[in-house]
Amino acid sequence: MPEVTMVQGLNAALRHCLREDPKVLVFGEDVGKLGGVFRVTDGLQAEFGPDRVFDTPLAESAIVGFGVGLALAGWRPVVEMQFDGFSYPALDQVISHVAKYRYRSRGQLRVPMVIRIPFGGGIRGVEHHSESPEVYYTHTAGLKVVVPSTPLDAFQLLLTSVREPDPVIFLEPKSRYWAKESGDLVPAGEPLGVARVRREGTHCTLVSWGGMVSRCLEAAEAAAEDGVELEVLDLRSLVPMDTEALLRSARKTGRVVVVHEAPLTSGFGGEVAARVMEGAFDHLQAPVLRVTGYDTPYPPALLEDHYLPSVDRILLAVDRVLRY
Amino acid sequence: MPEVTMVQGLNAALRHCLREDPKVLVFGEDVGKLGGVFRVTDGLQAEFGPDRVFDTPLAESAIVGFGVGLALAGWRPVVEMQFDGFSYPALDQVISHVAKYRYRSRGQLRVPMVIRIPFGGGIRGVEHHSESPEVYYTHTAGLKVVVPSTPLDAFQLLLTSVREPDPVIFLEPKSRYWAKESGDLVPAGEPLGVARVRREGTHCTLVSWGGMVSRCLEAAEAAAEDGVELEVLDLRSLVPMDTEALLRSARKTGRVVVVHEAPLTSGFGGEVAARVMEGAFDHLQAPVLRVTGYDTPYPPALLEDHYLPSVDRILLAVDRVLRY
Amino acid sequence: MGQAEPFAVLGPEGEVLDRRTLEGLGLEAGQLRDLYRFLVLARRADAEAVALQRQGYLAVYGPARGQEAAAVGSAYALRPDDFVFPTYREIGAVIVRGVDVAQFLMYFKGAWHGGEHDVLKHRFGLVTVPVATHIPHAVGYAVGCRLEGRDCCTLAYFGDGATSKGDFHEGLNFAGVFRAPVIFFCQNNRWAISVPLHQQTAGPIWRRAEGYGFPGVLVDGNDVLAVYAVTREAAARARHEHTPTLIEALTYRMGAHTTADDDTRYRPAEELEEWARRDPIERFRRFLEREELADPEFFEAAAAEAETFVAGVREAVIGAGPKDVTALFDLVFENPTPELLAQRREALALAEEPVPDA
Amino acid sequence: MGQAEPFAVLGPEGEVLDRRTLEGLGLEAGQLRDLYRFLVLARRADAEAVALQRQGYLAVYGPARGQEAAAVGSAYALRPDDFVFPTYREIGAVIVRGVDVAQFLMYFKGAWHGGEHDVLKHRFGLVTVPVATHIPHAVGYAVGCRLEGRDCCTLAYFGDGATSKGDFHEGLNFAGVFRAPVIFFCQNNRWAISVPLHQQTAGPIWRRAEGYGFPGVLVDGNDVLAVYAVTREAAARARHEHTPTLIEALTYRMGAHTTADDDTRYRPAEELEEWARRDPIERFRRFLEREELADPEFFEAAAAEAETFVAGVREAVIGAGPKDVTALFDLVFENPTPELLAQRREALALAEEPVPDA
Ligand SMILES: Cc1ncc(C[n+]2csc(CCOP(=O)(O)OP(=O)(O)O)c2C)c(N)n1
Ligand SMILES: Cc1ncc(C[n+]2csc(CCOP(=O)(O)OP(=O)(O)O)c2C)c(N)n1
Ligand SMILES: [Mg+2]
Ligand SMILES: [Mg+2]
Repeated sequence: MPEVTMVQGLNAALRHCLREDPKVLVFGEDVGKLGGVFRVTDGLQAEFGPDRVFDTPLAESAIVGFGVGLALAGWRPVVEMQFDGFSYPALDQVISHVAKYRYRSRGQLRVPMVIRIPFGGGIRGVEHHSESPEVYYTHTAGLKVVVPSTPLDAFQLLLTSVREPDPVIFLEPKSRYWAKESGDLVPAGEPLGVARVRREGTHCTLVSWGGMVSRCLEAAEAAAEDGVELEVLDLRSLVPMDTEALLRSARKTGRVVVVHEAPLTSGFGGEVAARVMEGAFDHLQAPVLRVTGYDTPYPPALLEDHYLPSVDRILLAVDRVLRY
Repeated sequence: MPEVTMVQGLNAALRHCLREDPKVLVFGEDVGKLGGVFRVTDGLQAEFGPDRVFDTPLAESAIVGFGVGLALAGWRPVVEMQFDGFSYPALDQVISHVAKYRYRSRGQLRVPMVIRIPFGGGIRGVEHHSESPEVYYTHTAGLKVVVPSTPLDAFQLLLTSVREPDPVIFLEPKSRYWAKESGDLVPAGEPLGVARVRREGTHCTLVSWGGMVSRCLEAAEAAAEDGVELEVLDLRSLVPMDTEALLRSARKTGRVVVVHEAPLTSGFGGEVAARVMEGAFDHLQAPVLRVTGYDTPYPPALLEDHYLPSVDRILLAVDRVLRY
Repeated sequence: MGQAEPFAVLGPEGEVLDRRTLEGLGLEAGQLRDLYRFLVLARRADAEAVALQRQGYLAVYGPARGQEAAAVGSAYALRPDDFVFPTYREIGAVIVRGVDVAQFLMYFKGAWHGGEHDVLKHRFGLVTVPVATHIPHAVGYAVGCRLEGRDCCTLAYFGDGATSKGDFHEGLNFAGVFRAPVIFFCQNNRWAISVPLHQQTAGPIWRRAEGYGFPGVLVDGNDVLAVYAVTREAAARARHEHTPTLIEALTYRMGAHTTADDDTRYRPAEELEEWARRDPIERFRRFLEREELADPEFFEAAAAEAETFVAGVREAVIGAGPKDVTALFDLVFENPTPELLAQRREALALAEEPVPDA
Repeated sequence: MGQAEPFAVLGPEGEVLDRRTLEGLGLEAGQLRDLYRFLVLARRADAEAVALQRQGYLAVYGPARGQEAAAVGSAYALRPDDFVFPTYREIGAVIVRGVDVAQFLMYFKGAWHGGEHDVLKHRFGLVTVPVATHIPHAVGYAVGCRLEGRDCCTLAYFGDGATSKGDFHEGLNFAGVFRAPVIFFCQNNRWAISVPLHQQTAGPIWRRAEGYGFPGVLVDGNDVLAVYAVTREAAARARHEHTPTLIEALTYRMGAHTTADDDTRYRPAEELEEWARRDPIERFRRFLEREELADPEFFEAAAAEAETFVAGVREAVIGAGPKDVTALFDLVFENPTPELLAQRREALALAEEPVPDA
């Protein structure tokens, strides 16, 4: 089986969507001739022409707002925010319009738009290039929020997201852009809202998404050497969230640690913890713990290893819940 | 003792700050001659002149960005976002600059700015006038987030917020703007991050802030008739949060229900639930439940009573934790 | 590129300034009378909305009195297959587009966001309140139509205050770059709530178009024929040349910002008096009289028609109730999430209503 | 309001176009030679930064080659008590302001956000990457100075791409309304990463100033004297009349967008060749030679000075290490929250460092 990177998986998904649906448009800053700063849109303008794949002026609010207008006119915009840290100027359009249009028009109008955002740290990025903004979106009712962690998932989930009739925020973990996976890029009709157990275990569940899933797997690997079997659950989509799978694992292991890059306070880990408590309280042997970025701005690259959840920090939390 | 409304309390605080510190500036849309659409800045321009209290063009991003510049030049801007729903255009400036400036400049520069935002529903507002955006701020490291629930608290906490050397998001619950309280508007040096028990109880703790505190008190009143004693904790500031007070109450009652207007998913209730679990797990007799707005856009005024946590919904949750 | 004096067809007394311009409009007598009817309907419906608010049937309303010519003249220049993105102060355009006024007013009743009118039938968008946010939508919509090879155009209304917003600028710049068949119609009514024009901006609004590479036009917004003329030209440019136009229509907000506003706190009475003398309907009425295009019976009939019209609006507004609680949940997503479905069940149980299928 | 041809003092071969203009600048021979020294230092330091990145000592760097005259000429026109808000591509201004270059480069090393230079001493702000967001800051800062009665001005640098952003527009509009003593200095280097100017905007940038009620100026950005001249005028207008100015300096980005960019994917080689012939330093050198303001020894000395200079920069950049882990926590708030203090304890325990007091 061929090996693909996440960038290739995403590129293949976009190509597939542009082919299967003439209404799909891909645009954003530098996505045309350059093929995107991460090359996710590489070759698409050459294949589909500048009417369907094009560069925009440097203005994120208008990129999304223009996309809303195109969607209202029957198109399916797939737009790129160049980096997490530059997605914020579009928040007003996302919160006030993308998320609300179907509702406020009583279903007369739809905005089946995908907003792709390379996100997260761990790539030695300079300031504003390593942010984890998922909560701004998960808390905005009316949006779906999808976060793949592997190349094949990136392919399948982006495909589904573009086909989805509702707006989707699609968060691409930059630290996994060049990770490889073996498999064929064949559309499988993967639904949103299905978590995946990446590793089975019995002592404690690690819950994560995006770039931190592989970190959890590393931690599980390390723990296994000490005879501790960690289950690793990859949420894959935060809205909808596969609460059933989460609770199944929590009930099985009785111990849960959530891991994410974003700051602790009001991070999505709080939502996970609350749902575990609501649905599996009687099975919990210990409180759900959160291993996350600290409540500080994302630090300079030279210090990011102190900020991002490390294998050590994860194992420390596991240790705490196991000894509880 | 005189009775004051929250609007009067806020107005008095601003007046006090403008008097005590010549560096304080108050600006935003319609805050000058009109005195603000809620009259919070009534009479300030007349007293302090148009150099210190002034209207701006209609542009929230620039209001905050201009404020950042003034702060860097040594001023203390207190800016108003006219409504919750119109605070989103400023999110980029808030997230990328207000929250980060001290950090990124290694303390060379500070942005001791207060951003006042009338927030929340229950006033039969039309669309975009009833939003509860607190999580966008609590999750943004580098900000403090303050939410008074009574007129005297509004006075004291706004005073502290303006004096604070760090940036503060000050959320004013519109539904309590005209609520009255007896007391003197005398500066008391109230610190941030101190919760207050609004009613003592033993069976279960209701945790809330802003407009929902009075709803919780109503619920407690109703429960008391059935012999159920609810403790009502008003957080008053979400960042910093008075985790000690929260845990104290949780340990005492063993049962916690969090109540807020914002949507459930990723609402601040998740943070409260997670902290209670982390700090008082062994005392919990039941899972922490959340009674919140639904995961929908804020509804039209005629339906808002179905959306906002009602006394019935709160009591239902209390019932569930008591019977657990 | 337009002129520093606003373009006008009629003088202050309704006199024809330049007969060739008038004739160039190609409007027949019946159409001219229709314009008058629309102006009167707009004013009367506006007054009725204010009354309905005072009587508690609407939560709030933003009166458009004084601005009728700007809204009516511009909307009248469009084709049915053109698309309009409104704000909240264009009841004249609502009427010209044939939108059900009571349904439009459902926004102000708090019955449903954006109004309850049929957006696609009338090609008249939702009430948009976050100022200027719909400007990029109009640009995207216009480009969407162009990509489909349709020759329709898109018009966005907004106020003078909106020109201060980033979305105004970003939208206009996109329009220039993507050759959007779009008309940016600014109703400069000299106030944004309590902020007067000179505190809103230090420069001329219409002149900004040049910086985006397309024409800007200054027009007397209280002259319905002038507004019609410049909008029709802009529409032709949009359709045939894919060239956007920025129109600045000088008009005046005669009412308060909304029924919740007290404009006496900030607005000099003299200014109101001055603009009362420039009433757009009065001016157009004089024109019709001078030109003998309408007789007293016509004017009476127009007034009577307006009364009948608003009686229907009134009844429909008063009669309208809230939507079903299910709407809260069923309109969010096309594919609802399990989380939301669970919340729906909980809410409906509380509302003690039978739970219909989602 | 300026002119359609960019203002220039020197011709392409360094010839003086108009001697009166040159004399009007009031620059003495020593100052003219200083300008040359700064140009050379800027270019050499820029090349060194690229080399440091290639060798792994910087994470990334955005080369300013070709744009030296724009940055140096403008910065040279300011007073020490003026304040500069940079982006990331103004190493020429960094040098003129006396900012420690190695400390400035700490942004690109990922050592600390914004750079580690002394902001207040040099009145040179932090590296700002979110495009155009610093423009409203500059306006607020300028008004802050005006309110204090100081006669200093504030200058914000930004690129052609930045003019598409809402913050550019909102900032300029505020500047007009609040009479900010500010200079908006646009380095139009014809590219925003891979997006060429004509896809960025369909209109002339400098002309937009009129729409905000203040002057706009188009200047040859590769003519250091012309840039100096227009900036000095703008500074005087800011100081004495509280009038903002928008300067559009036409220049060209000779390097890739950053060291991470591959400009061969999108940029025609001919364009590069064409602009190589318009090199700003070469042009100014010819001027000095023609006018006999400098001899070969001077040019050699300037080159040697630059070598010594960058050797110091190089050493400092390579030697610089990360900040202490405590910085992660101690720089967030002046009054840290209990939550953060708890996290600090946890992190320091993990880092196995002794925990100093917060
Ligand atoms: C982004 C945003 N900020 C603030 C408001 C509150 N607000 C509603 S209308 C208005 C003034 C709008 O002025 P203008 O654009 O001139 O339109 P007009 O009301 O005069 O028709 C303001 C500030 C809003 N709706 N949206
Ligand atoms: C708001 C924002 N969006 C996107 C980016 C990514 N980005 C960095 S520089 C750049 C191009 C800037 O072009 P221009 O303003 O012309 O400045 P130049 O780089 O040419 O000096 C882009 C798109 C950013 N930094 N900020
Ligand atoms: Mg107006
Ligand atoms: Mg550029």
